[in-house]
Amino acid sequence: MVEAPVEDKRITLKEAAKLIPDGAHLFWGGFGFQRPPMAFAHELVRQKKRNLTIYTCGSEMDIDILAGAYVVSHFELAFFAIEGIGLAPNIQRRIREGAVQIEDYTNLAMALRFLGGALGVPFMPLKSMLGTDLLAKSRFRAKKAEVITCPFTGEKVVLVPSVRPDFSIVHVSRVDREGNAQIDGIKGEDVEGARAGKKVIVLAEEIVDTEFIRSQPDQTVIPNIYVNYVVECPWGAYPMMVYNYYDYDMEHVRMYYQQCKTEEGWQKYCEEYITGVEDHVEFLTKIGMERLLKLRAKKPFPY
Amino acid sequence: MVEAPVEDKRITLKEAAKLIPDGAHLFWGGFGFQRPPMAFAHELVRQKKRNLTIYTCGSEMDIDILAGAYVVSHFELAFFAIEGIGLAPNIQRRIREGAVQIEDYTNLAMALRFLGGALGVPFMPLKSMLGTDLLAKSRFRAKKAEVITCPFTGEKVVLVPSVRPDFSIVHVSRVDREGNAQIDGIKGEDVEGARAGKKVIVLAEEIVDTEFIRSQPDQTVIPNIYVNYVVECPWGAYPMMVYNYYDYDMEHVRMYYQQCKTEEGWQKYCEEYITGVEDHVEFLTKIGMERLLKLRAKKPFPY
Amino acid sequence: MGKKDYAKPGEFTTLELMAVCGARAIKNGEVVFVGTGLPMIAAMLAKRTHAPKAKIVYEAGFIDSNAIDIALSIADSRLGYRASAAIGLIETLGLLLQGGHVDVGFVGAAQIDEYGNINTTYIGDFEHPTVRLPGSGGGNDIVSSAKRVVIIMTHEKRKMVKKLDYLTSPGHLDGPGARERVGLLGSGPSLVVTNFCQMDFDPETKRIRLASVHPGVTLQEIMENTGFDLLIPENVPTTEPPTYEELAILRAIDPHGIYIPRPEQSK
Amino acid sequence: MGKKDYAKPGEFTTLELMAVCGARAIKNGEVVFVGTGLPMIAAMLAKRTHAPKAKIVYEAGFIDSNAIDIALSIADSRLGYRASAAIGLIETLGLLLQGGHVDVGFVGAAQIDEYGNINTTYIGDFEHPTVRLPGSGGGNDIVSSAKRVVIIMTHEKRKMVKKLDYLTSPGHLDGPGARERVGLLGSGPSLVVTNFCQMDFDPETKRIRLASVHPGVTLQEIMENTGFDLLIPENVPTTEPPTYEELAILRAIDPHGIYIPRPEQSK
Repeated sequence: MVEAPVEDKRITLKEAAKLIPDGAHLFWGGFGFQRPPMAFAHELVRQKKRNLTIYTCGSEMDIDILAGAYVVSHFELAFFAIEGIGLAPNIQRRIREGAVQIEDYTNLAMALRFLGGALGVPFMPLKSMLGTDLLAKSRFRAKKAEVITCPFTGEKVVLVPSVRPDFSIVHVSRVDREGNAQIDGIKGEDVEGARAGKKVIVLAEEIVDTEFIRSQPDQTVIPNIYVNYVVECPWGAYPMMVYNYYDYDMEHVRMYYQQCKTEEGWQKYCEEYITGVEDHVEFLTKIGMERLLKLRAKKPFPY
Repeated sequence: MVEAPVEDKRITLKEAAKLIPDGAHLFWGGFGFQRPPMAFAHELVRQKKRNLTIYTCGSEMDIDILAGAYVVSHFELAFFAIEGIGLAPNIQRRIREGAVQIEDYTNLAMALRFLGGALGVPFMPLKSMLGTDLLAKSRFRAKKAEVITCPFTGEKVVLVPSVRPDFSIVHVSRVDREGNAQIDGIKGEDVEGARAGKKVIVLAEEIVDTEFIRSQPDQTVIPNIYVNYVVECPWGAYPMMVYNYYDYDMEHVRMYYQQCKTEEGWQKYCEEYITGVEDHVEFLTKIGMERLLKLRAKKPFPY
Repeated sequence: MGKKDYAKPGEFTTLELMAVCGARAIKNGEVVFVGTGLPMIAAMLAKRTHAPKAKIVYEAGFIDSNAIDIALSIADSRLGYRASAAIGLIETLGLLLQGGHVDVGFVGAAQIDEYGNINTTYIGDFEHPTVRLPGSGGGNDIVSSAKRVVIIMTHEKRKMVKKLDYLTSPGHLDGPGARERVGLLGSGPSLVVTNFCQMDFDPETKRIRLASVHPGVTLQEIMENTGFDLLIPENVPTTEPPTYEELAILRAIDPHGIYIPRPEQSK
Repeated sequence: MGKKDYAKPGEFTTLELMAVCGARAIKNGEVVFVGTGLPMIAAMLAKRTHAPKAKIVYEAGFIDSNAIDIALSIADSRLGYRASAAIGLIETLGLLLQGGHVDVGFVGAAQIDEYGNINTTYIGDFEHPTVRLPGSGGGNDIVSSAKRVVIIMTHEKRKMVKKLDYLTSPGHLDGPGARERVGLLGSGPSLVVTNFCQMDFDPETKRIRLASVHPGVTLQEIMENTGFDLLIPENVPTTEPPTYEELAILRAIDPHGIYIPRPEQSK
């Protein structure tokens, strides 16, 4: 009798970013300040990726960095800003330059587009967007949405096109090396988004033994069948937050926002914290142990 | 400053069944042998409910009892049997008599119909049923499904009508008195079904303190906002199973199956175990402590 | 001090009054859909005063939140503390909101028109916008499907406009029956709270109507800062000021003045 | 004993051979969608022999199951033991199966026709059926969307019919191109395993074709028990018997003979 071997899907952050070709379409995980794949964004910048399209609901500093470094040319999303502070400075500038284009949906529309892609159907029904410019105006999609009359009730329903990006990038709490992932706290749109991608890269705060996962299968949020690659990436969302792991570093975020108001400031930030460091560990080293240790979540609080 | 009071939604099993008027439409929870609302079925029989319509994916002895006692006249479902043993004996007989009618869908179609109802949209898209009699033939629904051409891809997609039953009946692992419910193991179609009902009755193996629920909010499968009534109902799925709580009693199930092959046998079973006992506790007493204690799940196994 | 002891002019700030107005729009037991900022403070205030059974939902997935610390992001872990559930966007925006369970949703606006239609996407022309705003987020979803909608915003002529630069979230569109015609589920905006006044909607025309004027504000001021024709009824009451109790709780909710600077800070 | 030491006639039962045929239809690393009964046993056997990396999915929500006890229900808690995940029907039938992740699905049938179309709903006329069978369950979903489908059933003339009483799950419908025309995602049935033989599908006509005959079974027997015109190629091999290793593992999987009675039980 053959004992089932544990498939090892682990690769490094550098290797993971190398998988993404220029021009690829990505689902981008995390929501607001929660679990953005920040370290992955940094590595895409370091590797000088170009012309990516990103699908997400609402993202912040992570996608502002990707726009600033000319990594992303197209977004389909519902929201971007540096919440609680102001507008996303780099995206603003890149839009003015014509380097970035945005196709606007609502958060629910985007989440359903991921669910539709994950379910293998070409659209999902929705009761938002009706009567607005979100329905009337499109930026680069040939057909952004379609209103139909329900064959059962006669009511108007919006159909939004499903998304199956080339890659889904999600940052989770923990994962085993086979790719079974757990997410503490809110899931945002990551459950659907992780299932929508043709290939899936899971980054995690920690890698746990597969026996730990299998002792509580109802805690698995993304099962291994969907996952192609696993990357251990502690503090991978810094300076944003990971539920039960660490809080955001608002001092750093405010510094970023202030500095990125000018192109020169952004270039300086990028050089200092992203392109000027070798890798994620060197970035964390630059931030400093004292700062990171202070941010750790304090039980029973998840922050 | 006012401390938020904990709303108490607890009622008894008898009170819960009394809420269901004759002719009501119910989502019926549980899947296969897992967590069927068996005790609730018994109480509906005791209270002589009539002409109910039940929506479910696949159910077993629980709905066979409801059909046997003439409680249910219409089913919309995908599957019924006494799994591993044979066809559901009472439903067979009631169909032949013309007392029960069934509208057939697939398991995925039914689960999506609940999701559609829960999402507030009148239909959901599906890639099953195409090319078959499930699409071509209907029993009592004016419009059972509709095939449309996708406006984005041109492919054929089936639309199935959403369901919003009068009540959703689900049996869960544990719940607090406000109605925040946790389900161990598989959820079947209960997550969607519980959200589809206009009113929701949650039966649970045990009632836990709301502080326990609130210490781990990511474990809540059905939040209180959806729930109208809570019923503490230990061993409520017996002789079927509840993950992490107890195993099925196949001896009892086989006895049921053998006995119900004849109408007389069913009447005898019904009298002995359902109408002839005062309530759920008397039913359990009749089954006997020794038998129940043996069925308890043995860690690390969930059965 | 009693429950109905009202604070006097000078004892509260305009933002404090706005938060109190927001809180009072929430009834006990209601399901409230809010974002961060003033709406979050308003909902927390309501829950600690007249509406302890209100359930606060945040779109990231936090349901029936009982946060004790102020959150900076809609997905902030702070909102998970003693919540009933922490799930995701399809749960909150789809199953709860579009599913018909949300009584009142709070949104902000960069521009509104006289029917309560909202712009949070572009300032300027769509092809060559002056400013690209954050976009809909869940705003369009909330305004589409919540049973009632409260808009909280600052009162400026360039924000209260005759014609929006971009219609992000549907108010009453072009008037009575329009929402039903296009197929929307919720009944749209019911209240607008600004730094000058509260406004509701005329049931017949669905146009914005002055409902109460904040203490110390003149009609003149309101009209000068409104870019569309505001319906003004004959008798417009003064907005009920905060009570001392409300103020005390409000200041305890946001002790560091993150969203509502303390009177001494705002000087 | 070696891996390829085949058992001799009389040393294995027909059900054991059928389970082995099912197991061999699974390749290492594949995602396998099965129900209880013979398919479950077949998948467990595959996982313990040539396909240790196969992932077994049960529609109730158990994913990558590693059960050690035989389950009687598709939702049986036994299937949760050391699974990767335990979720629900939309996960398994929707996200995994319809989403395109399932390589091979196993189903049973009360009737099939020469294109592999399946009936599991009614025997007799739709208006006045003789027997009401369990219905589709997830069967139609599996046969609609799995990349390959294996049908396991007993070989009887009344079950291998020219015309189904009811078409529950779509085989190749009326022939080449039909599945694509109606919009189905999966490529339909690829193998039928019975107590007499294995059958596959002619790539040109999509009709059922004899692929191998079980040891000791005659062509005559098969033809007499088939109600439609079975394609019979010139050279039909004998089905490879179970190896001693396969038999030993099979008997360890179902030690009490719940689904596969032991040779001594079946006498």
